[in-house]
Amino acid sequence: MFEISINDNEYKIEIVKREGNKVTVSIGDRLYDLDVIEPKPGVYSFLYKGKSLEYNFFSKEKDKNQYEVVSGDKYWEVEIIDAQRRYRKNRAGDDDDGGNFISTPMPGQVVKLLVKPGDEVTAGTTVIIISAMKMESEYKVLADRVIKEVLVSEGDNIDGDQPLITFE
Amino acid sequence: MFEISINDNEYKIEIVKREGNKVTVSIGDRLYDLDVIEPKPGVYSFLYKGKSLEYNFFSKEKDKNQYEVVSGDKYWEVEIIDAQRRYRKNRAGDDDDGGNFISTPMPGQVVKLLVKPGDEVTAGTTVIIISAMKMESEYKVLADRVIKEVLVSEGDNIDGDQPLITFE
Amino acid sequence: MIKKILIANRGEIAIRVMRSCREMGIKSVAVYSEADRDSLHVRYADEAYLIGPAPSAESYLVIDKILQVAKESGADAIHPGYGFLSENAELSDRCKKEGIIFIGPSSYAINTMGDKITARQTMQKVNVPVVPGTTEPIIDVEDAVKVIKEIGLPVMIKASAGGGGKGMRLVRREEDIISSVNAARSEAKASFANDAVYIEKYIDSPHHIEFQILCDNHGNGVHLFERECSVQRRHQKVVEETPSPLMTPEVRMEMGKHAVMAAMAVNYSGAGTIEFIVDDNLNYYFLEMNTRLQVEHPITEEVVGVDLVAEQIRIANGEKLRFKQEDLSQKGHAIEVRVYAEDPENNFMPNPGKIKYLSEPLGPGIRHDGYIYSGYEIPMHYDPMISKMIVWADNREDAIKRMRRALSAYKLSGIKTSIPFLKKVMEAPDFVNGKYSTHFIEKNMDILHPDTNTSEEENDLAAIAAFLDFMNQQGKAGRSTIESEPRNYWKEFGRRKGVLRL
Amino acid sequence: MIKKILIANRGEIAIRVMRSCREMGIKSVAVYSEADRDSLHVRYADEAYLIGPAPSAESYLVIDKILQVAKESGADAIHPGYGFLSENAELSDRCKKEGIIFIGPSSYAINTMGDKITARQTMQKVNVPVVPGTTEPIIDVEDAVKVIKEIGLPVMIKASAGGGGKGMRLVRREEDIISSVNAARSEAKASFANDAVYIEKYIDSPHHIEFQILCDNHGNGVHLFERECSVQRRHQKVVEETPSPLMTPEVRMEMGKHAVMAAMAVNYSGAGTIEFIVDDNLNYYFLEMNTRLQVEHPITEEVVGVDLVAEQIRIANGEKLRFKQEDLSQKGHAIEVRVYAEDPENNFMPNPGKIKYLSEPLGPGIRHDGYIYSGYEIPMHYDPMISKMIVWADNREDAIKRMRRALSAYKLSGIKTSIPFLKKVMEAPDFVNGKYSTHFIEKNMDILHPDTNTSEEENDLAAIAAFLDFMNQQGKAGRSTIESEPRNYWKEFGRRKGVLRL
Repeated sequence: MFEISINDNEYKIEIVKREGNKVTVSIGDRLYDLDVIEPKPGVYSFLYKGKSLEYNFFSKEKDKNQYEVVSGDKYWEVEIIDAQRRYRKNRAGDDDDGGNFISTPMPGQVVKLLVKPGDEVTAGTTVIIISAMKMESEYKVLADRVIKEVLVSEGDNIDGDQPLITFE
Repeated sequence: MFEISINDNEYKIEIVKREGNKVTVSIGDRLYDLDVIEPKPGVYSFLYKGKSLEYNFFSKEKDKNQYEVVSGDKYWEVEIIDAQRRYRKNRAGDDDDGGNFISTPMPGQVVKLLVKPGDEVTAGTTVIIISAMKMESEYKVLADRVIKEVLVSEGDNIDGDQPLITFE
Repeated sequence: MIKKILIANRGEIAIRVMRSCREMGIKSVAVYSEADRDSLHVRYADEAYLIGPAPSAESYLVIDKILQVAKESGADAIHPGYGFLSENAELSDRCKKEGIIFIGPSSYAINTMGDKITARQTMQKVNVPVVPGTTEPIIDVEDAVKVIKEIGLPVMIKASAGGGGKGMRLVRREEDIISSVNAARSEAKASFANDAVYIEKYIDSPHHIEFQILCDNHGNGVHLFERECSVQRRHQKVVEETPSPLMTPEVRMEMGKHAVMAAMAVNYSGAGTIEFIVDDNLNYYFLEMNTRLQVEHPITEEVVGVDLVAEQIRIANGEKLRFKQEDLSQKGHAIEVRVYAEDPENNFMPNPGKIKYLSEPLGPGIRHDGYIYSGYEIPMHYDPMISKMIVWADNREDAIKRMRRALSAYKLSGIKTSIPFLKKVMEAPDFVNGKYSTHFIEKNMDILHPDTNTSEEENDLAAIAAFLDFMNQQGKAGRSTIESEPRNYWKEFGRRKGVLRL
Repeated sequence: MIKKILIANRGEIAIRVMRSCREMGIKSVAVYSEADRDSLHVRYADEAYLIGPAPSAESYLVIDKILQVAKESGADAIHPGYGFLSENAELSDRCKKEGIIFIGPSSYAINTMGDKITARQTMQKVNVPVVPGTTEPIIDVEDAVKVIKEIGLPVMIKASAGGGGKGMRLVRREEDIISSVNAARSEAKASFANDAVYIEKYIDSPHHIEFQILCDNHGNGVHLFERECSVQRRHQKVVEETPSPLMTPEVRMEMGKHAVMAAMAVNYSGAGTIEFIVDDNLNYYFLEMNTRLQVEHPITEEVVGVDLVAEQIRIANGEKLRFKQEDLSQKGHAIEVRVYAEDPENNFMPNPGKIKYLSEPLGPGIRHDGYIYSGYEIPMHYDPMISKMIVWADNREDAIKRMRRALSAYKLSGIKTSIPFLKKVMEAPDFVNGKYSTHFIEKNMDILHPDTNTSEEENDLAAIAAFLDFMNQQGKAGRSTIESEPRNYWKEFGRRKGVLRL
């Protein structure tokens, strides 16, 4: 049994029945009878009560449980919560407040490093400059920090969501 | 070592060297240094002596060794001859003159069967009618024949190159 | 006001109609057969309903099922596209009875124009020229000679009961008239036990030129100029263009007027096409009327700047035409080619199958009306046309060049198509010079085959490409990361070199 | 005669230029950096040469390397596209020295128009209106008041030495003139120790309207009418259209004449653009000249029916312009949107990555100039613009509807793009009514975010879609036949049901 989070609501979700491309799914206390095909990998075509609906995704490379779903002009953020994910979520409170490192939301290149391990920096100080697609962005610390590790060098290509600088 | 047949010529062919996307291939007594990428499965982009060339294929589902190669406005039929293929080729002369069954070059549907096993038919007799995409085609025997087996029924969907009716 | 339209069709034309619906804020309802669940028209529509098994006779042609879906979905109107039920008078009538708008003409117009004889009679009544000839069989030699002299040579003498070329005689010279009539009659008598003959004007080098018309329900009608459709194979149009390279402004104006008169003669409503047969001297004769949207309608849209489907819908809505004849003009030149899933090297045999890779031409002046996508398997139950490529340019010469560019940038693998053949048409001197009749393909067949005279280097490189792909395919089973990393196919291949004993 | 052109660029514009080359029978030579071996311009060209590492400064901007490839490949001419070296006077000069045709203007034109001050002076000399204001610093209050009265209110007073908004004063009312001048001067003195000020006409609700011009080497010049480019974000154009909803025929004619005069003043050769700033009352002032092809050139091509790249090449070839001003006219309406790989929800951060799935809009009135393909990984080294969607329709209202249809049919996954944002622009009342200035995006920011008020049913279905894909992905490793059978993903999924404990 899985749970799913959409627009900040969490529901239990389950495939109840499947025959060919006819699928019945329960979500929360609601039941949906659908005709589903996947004409291309990652593209889903639903027929539901006569309506023809098509879904595309932007899933993060790094996190297979998180989906950004697009259909027509509409947009949703969805997270699938399996056992592993629930375990990690429960643990998260203990040792990770989400603010003990600097990362970027997208891939890019390190232009300039402004700190080294051991430096004490005050809130708002720029610690690293990243360039992506002709645009440079400065990344600042949100609170007074002591730099622990600098995990990249100037000129490095980086992925999105990769820790770059960690704090004590 | 493989051999390759193109425009009725046969050559030995071999990948001599490869580093990244730089490839050296020998064909017959000629050597080619190429820069090769496959931007999509089944699409090959070559850079050769500055020229940018792109190749697409129509390979038959049934025969992985046979290629129809298209580049720009040009077109070639190519066959790759490996050990298995050579063995089959050598055997072919014994029990298969290529004319002991009727097949179609494309998928379709059996509209009408005009013979049954044991029938004796004269050269030019239509034995089966196949429909594909709104067009019906009559298939005739090329010589006087005795029908051995009829492998399909009216209304059957058939693949291309599938034996439909065999002769004694 | 029409708010929801059921499109009783599939393939490119269903999507074409839905595109205009979407722009007009009208909901579209698709119907589909069991072979079409993954066809693009189902995915493109706002709603979609299954109407039966793959064969058209059990799905797309069943009026009851289509009307049932229209009622179930609350559609106000039905657009029939072309083919299937598009010229079916019963559908027009049944719609009227059920209070659903049929986007097309009345059953009267469909029936009158659908029958060759009533169409011809109707045209004669309003003085639209028809191919000169006899409408009653002739059994007397004297009468035959008289008629032939009236019509003027050359003529074709045809057995009344005839068919298959039997009892047919082409007469070009006056001194052959009597002997030919006699020969035709005795051959007819021997073959069909009936020596009556018809006589018809023979057109040596015929051109097929048609006029697009639009008529509203308020007595207004306009034409949107001509389309030249003489490039045909087995009476199937293959390439169309507008303006016709043959046309003069005077003849165009005159033919256009006749086209509107022809439509008015049957109180036509909506979009229709008047087909003419035209000789080298621009003598033209009514051939038939198509009481529906044509496959080749986009070239008119490109050159006249009108969305014909949107106008069909507005007319069906009871609106008046938004333009008068003097508001319309032709700008530039447009060409359409029909791309079929067929093998030009194998007698144009249909060639259905799965599209493996698809890359469509883009950029200036190119319009592509199609319905396939990579991964789609073309069903074998329907028409093998997979798309229409339309180009526009400022003039005919540039349009031909643009079409060549479009065709060479249209790449797909998995199935064979008529693209190589169409490329050759764009290079054939008769086409390039605009000097062609309906005999064009027949006449040029030997230069319409793809090139085979390639150099040793070209051959070697093609062989290498196939060989590299073969080696790649061989190693496929061993690779696990490929699926999500298509670009690394080749890199992977390199890493596996040792394994494959290369 | 030019037979082979090196295109010193990448991305959509390189392909755009190559398309015209192909139509004209001219060979194209691509150059590429190490990051671009699999970029489409390399695959599309007839020849391709590596010119260095990924950073532009080491590849696309290195004149020596580009000239070397031109010589090695035997190219007659170099087309610089836009960006990169397109307004580099040195390249123009070096080409001349090496006997290679530079498809663009002389270094004199580039330099004169490239410098704001010499450009302004040149325009004043030929009586092309410039934004009224002082060119010399003013240190006397009396002089300031006199100048302000000449220019007319409102004006902006700016510190000569200023920057960052310090020492700036907007004056709207006559009674505020003296106090504002004094305030600006004392603030300037305090901040920069210099109380000299400039005075410039202030334009309240500015419109960015530009004119396309073409000049040959024989003294002939024409304009191809205007483009409205006021939809801007951080001075970057986002949406362009033509005709401008603001324009009148009289002002258009006058501005067009001034645009041609501006180009003639520097003996311009080729295609160029005169940018004007225009107020709500259609007072217009020269802003700058872009001495190259613009990103937004296609909307002019659609409405005027001219291939601008082909004309650039013909001019570079020494040919005379093929048309006079009176031969040119505007037909219908065209809109272009620029699609960026960026995340509109995250402050328009660039969002490079790999395109997983791509489905491009087709059908009537849509032109798509792009360079991505499914499987392509957008490099992070270059501009994040991935394509330009251009629509044409008979009128503005229909063009907007068509653009909405195009945007909703343009589907790609793997990267985030500005498509949802652009859809919202097409729905914003200020845009739909044609009442917008360069403040449009700022002013409408809160209605330009994608919809989030969705129904429970819509949410549930979206959640189910994600869930089904997740279950599919989970089982991926176990499947072996999928690669060649993409359509069976889902069928496979069904068969594996038991295994996955569904």
